[in-house]
Amino acid sequence: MNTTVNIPGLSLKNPVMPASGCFGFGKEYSQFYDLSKLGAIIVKAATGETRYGNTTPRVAETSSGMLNAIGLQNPGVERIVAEELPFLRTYETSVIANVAGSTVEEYVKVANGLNHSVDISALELNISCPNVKEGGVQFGTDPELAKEVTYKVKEVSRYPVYVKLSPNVSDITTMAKAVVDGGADGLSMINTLTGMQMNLKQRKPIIANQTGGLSGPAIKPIAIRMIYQVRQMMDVPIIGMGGIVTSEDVLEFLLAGANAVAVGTANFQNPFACPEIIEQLPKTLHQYGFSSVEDAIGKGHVT
Amino acid sequence: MNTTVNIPGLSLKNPVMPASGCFGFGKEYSQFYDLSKLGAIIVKAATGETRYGNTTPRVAETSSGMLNAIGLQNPGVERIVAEELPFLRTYETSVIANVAGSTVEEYVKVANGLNHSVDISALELNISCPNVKEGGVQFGTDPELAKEVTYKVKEVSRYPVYVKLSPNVSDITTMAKAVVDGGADGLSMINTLTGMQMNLKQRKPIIANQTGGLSGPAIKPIAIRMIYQVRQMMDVPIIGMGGIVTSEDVLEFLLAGANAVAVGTANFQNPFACPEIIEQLPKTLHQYGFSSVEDAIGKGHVT
Amino acid sequence: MINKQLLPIEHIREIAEETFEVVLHSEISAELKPGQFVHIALHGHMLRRPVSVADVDANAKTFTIIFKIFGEGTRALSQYQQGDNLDVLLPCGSYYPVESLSLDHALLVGGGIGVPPLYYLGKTLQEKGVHVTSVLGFQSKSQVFYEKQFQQLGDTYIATNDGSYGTQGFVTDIIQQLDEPIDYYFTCGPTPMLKAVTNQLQDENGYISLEERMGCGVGTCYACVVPLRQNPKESKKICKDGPVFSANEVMLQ
Amino acid sequence: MINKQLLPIEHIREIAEETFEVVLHSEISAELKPGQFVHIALHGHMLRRPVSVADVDANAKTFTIIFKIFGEGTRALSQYQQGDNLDVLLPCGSYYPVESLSLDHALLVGGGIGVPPLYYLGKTLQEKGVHVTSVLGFQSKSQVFYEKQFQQLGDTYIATNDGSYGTQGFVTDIIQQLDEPIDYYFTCGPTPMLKAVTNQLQDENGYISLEERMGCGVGTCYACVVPLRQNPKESKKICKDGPVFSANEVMLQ
Ligand SMILES: Cc1cc2nc3c(=O)[nH]c(=O)nc-3n(C[C@H](O)[C@H](O)[C@H](O)COP(=O)(O)OP(=O)(O)OC[C@H]3O[C@@H](n4cnc5c(N)ncnc54)[C@H](O)[C@@H]3O)c2cc1C
Ligand SMILES: Cc1cc2nc3c(=O)[nH]c(=O)nc-3n(C[C@H](O)[C@H](O)[C@H](O)COP(=O)(O)OP(=O)(O)OC[C@H]3O[C@@H](n4cnc5c(N)ncnc54)[C@H](O)[C@@H]3O)c2cc1C
Ligand SMILES: Cc1cc2nc3c(=O)[nH]c(=O)nc-3n(C[C@H](O)[C@H](O)[C@H](O)COP(=O)(O)O)c2cc1C
Ligand SMILES: Cc1cc2nc3c(=O)[nH]c(=O)nc-3n(C[C@H](O)[C@H](O)[C@H](O)COP(=O)(O)O)c2cc1C
Ligand code: FES
Ligand code: FES
Repeated sequence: MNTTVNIPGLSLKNPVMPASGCFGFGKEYSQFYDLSKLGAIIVKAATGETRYGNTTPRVAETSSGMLNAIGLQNPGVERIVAEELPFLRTYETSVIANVAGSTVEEYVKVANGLNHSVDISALELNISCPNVKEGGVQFGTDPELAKEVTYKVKEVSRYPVYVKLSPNVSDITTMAKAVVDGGADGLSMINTLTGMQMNLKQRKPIIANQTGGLSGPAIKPIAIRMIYQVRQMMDVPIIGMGGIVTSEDVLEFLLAGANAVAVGTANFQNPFACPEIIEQLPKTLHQYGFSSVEDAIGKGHVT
Repeated sequence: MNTTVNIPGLSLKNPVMPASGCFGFGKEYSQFYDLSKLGAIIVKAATGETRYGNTTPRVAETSSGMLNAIGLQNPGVERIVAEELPFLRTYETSVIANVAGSTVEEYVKVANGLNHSVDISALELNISCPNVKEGGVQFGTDPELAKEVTYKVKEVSRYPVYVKLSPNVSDITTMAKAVVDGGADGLSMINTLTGMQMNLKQRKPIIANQTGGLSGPAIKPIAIRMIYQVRQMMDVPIIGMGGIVTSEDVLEFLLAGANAVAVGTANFQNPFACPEIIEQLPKTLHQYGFSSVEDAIGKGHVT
Repeated sequence: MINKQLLPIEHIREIAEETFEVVLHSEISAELKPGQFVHIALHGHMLRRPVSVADVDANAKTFTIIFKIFGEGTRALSQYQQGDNLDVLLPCGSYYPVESLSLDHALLVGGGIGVPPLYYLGKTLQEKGVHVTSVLGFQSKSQVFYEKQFQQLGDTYIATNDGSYGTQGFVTDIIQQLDEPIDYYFTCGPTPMLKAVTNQLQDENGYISLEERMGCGVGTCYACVVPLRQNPKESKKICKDGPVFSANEVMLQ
Repeated sequence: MINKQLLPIEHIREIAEETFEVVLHSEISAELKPGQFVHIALHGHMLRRPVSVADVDANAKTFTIIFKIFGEGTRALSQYQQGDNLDVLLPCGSYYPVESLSLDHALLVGGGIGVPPLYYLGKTLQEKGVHVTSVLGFQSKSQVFYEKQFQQLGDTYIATNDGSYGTQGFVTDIIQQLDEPIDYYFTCGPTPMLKAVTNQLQDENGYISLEERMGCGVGTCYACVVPLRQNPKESKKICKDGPVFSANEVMLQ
């Protein structure tokens, strides 16, 4: 079974990669399995400077999902390039860097910083992280801003840029169109939906930041819908994510129009989520009558 | 334990009511229990004329949720007033009529039609049903249109109007503000999130309408967040809904700022969902240190 | 009146490939009529699963369901064990109007998971003295179940798609070769089969039983509608007005 | 190295009000060190639950956890039975550096569900010949557990909030009255207790064990951070760098 996928900057042996923020920079999960099994790895967000992130509690459990408000804690792009990314060199897999910021300038700074790394193959532009007070979310819901930040990052980056869309919008196709107009090489969708959970005993939101991003199987139908809608409108490469747990879920994303997929929350439940999905995928594709991954992409569209 | 709640047009003995579309016009569930136990009943949507609705399959199951695309099937406002609503007269509970339409004129027509009914106490203006091709969803995502339809319905209706908001928007507070400006007596939130599920065998969306509305516990964190945000901004009466299954869920909605709540999908899993929640609620309130329902409303807000 | 009951599993066993027979104990088993279904809640699943009544033992106050593993829910159900309780709504839906029909010879036509309700129907007809002929279709030999039980009711013909058992082909191939006149036919199975059968037997009186994805299962949510043949703008609910309809009442899609 | 194992429950019993002791069999039980935790997956729950190692039997290749019902997950866990398997990540986190410390007298201070890890610590210390004094706090009599076991390790004092057993009040009330000098204290329990204890014993060397809501439990997600006392802009991860920290390393919030 041919499971390879080729999208800008990425020649993937299989379409499955851990999602940003759910795999750190790979070290911890490398004790469970050989990271070379992975199609690619999307590492934790990088910002211009070190960020401490939000106060705790930062996570909560919901029905078939979880909320998180980590707040982009990371050591900053410079240290990430110098201290974190080289570790992944030894693995035969592609690395995608996740770029975050509060201002267009910060995004550009991070993209510039990442130009110094030889360990990555593409950028994922996180314009949708809902957990940063200053600005973070506007980029993800305002098409003009989204287009601008995409354009500015494309201008400086030597890597293909996948823009990660926020699902917290009325019309995902407008956002998709805007960032493609801005020069995005591909899309990554979806990020988390903004949610909240109450602590009944303490009479306040569980998450210290009050709101958090909802991820996990709960949001899969929203991810599938949005990918379907965007794929219906245009032929841009899409890395799909949101609630993937099994190889059947991966096939569902492929049918909806994703070219590759990322697995986030499922890693927490099962550290072997990615390699297990990768192992199952050929069987699943075969079972449903597909001869390769490419063969399944977009095949769920009613014409 | 005092569980009464007073909001425009509704003096409720308890804050729990079945949600629109999940309880028909009450007949079927009346075989399970005495409907007089309910705080109120929100009946199925009424449109200007008979609607057949979408082709089947109309529902799908998701992780901790379901998708539906019924498509507003209903016998039309006239027959609802004449044939369906009188049945509920014998029960000591308030009835809220759900108003839907494809044009402002149709909403007004339905509201006018409902003026002829003596069996209802309030309207719920469904500007958010995502399953009707023509127009349905625009009202729910465009603040100007939402304000206009609210205003026009308020102009003709002799009943208080609760406007039911769609969660498929970037900023729920803008929508809330618009409809309150339009004269809404209260809000009802949230309706379903637009989602999709693939049929892997048939290589097409399970729901014939392709997309459907996501409901159930999966969406509760989004409902809680939106109610919290709106309550933070203004003091409008809110009927909260989205994933309620237990009396703890009800308390969570109250803390977030809902004055009353509706239970939808849970009725399908357990026909006794509403009376069981109503029975548990006083114990739950007591357990968490509240002396009445009113006492808990909005108490989850961090000041 | 529909009840919600917690019913102990008296017995569960695999009777064919991924096909399970479950006997449940309920005080109201005797009220269940042929063609009706029960609506089963499963831990971790939002929606209940509709499954037909396959048999009733009024004395023992038990009834039987037979299901095939189709997806996650039926897979979960197959892992329940004797003594476990199932949360069930019952009885649900309409039934074959056995009492009000006068007939001498009935033809039962079932396909796959459409076979179970026909067994209870056949038994009831037999008790009324009706002569029963059964034509049952399965995908292949490993899927065949209840052949012996149907043989107790009368002539029984099996078709398998792959020819690994009985006649190779479809139930319609067998029906074509039956020459005894029938008064009524009763059919349940996948929609393509129902279409073929109702077409083939369009000159006969018959009843069909339909399947559709359900929300409530009790008639409130309009998930399970089927358009009327006479007027496709009007519809019936499969969970409440059905699953049994007279053969010409509704449009098969 | 952290492993993911499916571990059979050898034994589960309620040892105090809503408090359960579970013995699990694992080939690597002997690798578990005092202070470490295991991360348990539960059906129908997205996130694993961290629970401390309360005891290890290296010969039998078993270890013990003790947990109190707090919410849905621990309630579900309490319903598991002997023979059921638990999906567990182990060993997780840091441990009390028993091997590298030289000490004669250790004070263990535990509150509620902070008590379990101290038992395994106490046993390990005792085996090293350390003199152990234990001060344990519970809400009320019905919640007290493992008193006898701790008594085997040395002097054991119990405080209950409501005075229904032992001393009425907090562990700090008891500590105040202890007059023997200690070399190290080890404390685990709710944050207010940790604050009070570390304050009271600020002139002593000590180790604390922290709790926080976790995502991954293995150090990737940054859910469980705690700021450093010296530089609150820097942080440690409780799941990986902790749960055990030296008393002055991190800021208690
Ligand atoms: C009136 C009626 C009687 C039935 N009697 C039997 C029977 O006796 N034996 C038997 O094996 N099966 C029977 N079925 C079909 C059975 O309900 C489905 O196989 C079952 O619901 C599939 O559930 P799942 O979780 O395994 O599949 P999934 O695909 O995981 O289910 C997802 C959702 O789709 C629904 N769904 C999927 N397929 C069907 C279907 N064919 N009909 C209705 N809902 C479906 C499920 O109920 C669930 O809500 C009957 C269906 C109906 C409507
Ligand atoms: C390192 C460590 C060791 C622990 N050791 C023990 C022990 O030995 N015995 C014991 O009874 N408890 C222990 N706890 C606490 C235990 O993890 C929680 O009581 C448990 O997670 C609550 O889960 P729940 O599903 O019952 O509650 P819910 O409130 O339903 O849980 C919802 C979510 O919040 C998390 N959560 C809630 N409370 C806590 C908490 N106090 N700490 C961490 N996560 C929490 C849950 O893990 C889950 O993700 C320990 C916690 C940590 C961090
Ligand atoms: C704990 C956590 C941290 C995350 N951090 C990031 C991040 O730093 N950058 C980013 O683009 N997305 C981040 N995400 C979003 C995920 O990459 C992913 O888009 C989302 O969780 C949906 O996928 P899932 O349902 O498989 O988790 C994070 C998600 C979680 C749960
Ligand atoms: C099958 C179904 C039909 C619905 N029909 C309507 C409707 O006619 N009008 C309306 O305003 N909302 C309708 N809804 C939305 C519900 O009233 C409710 O807002 C939503 O389902 C969230 O609540 P829940 O998670 O408790 O189901 C429907 C929901 C379902 C599941
Ligand atoms: S399933 Fe709800 S009306 Fe039939
Ligand atoms: S729980 Fe993920 S870093 Fe600690």
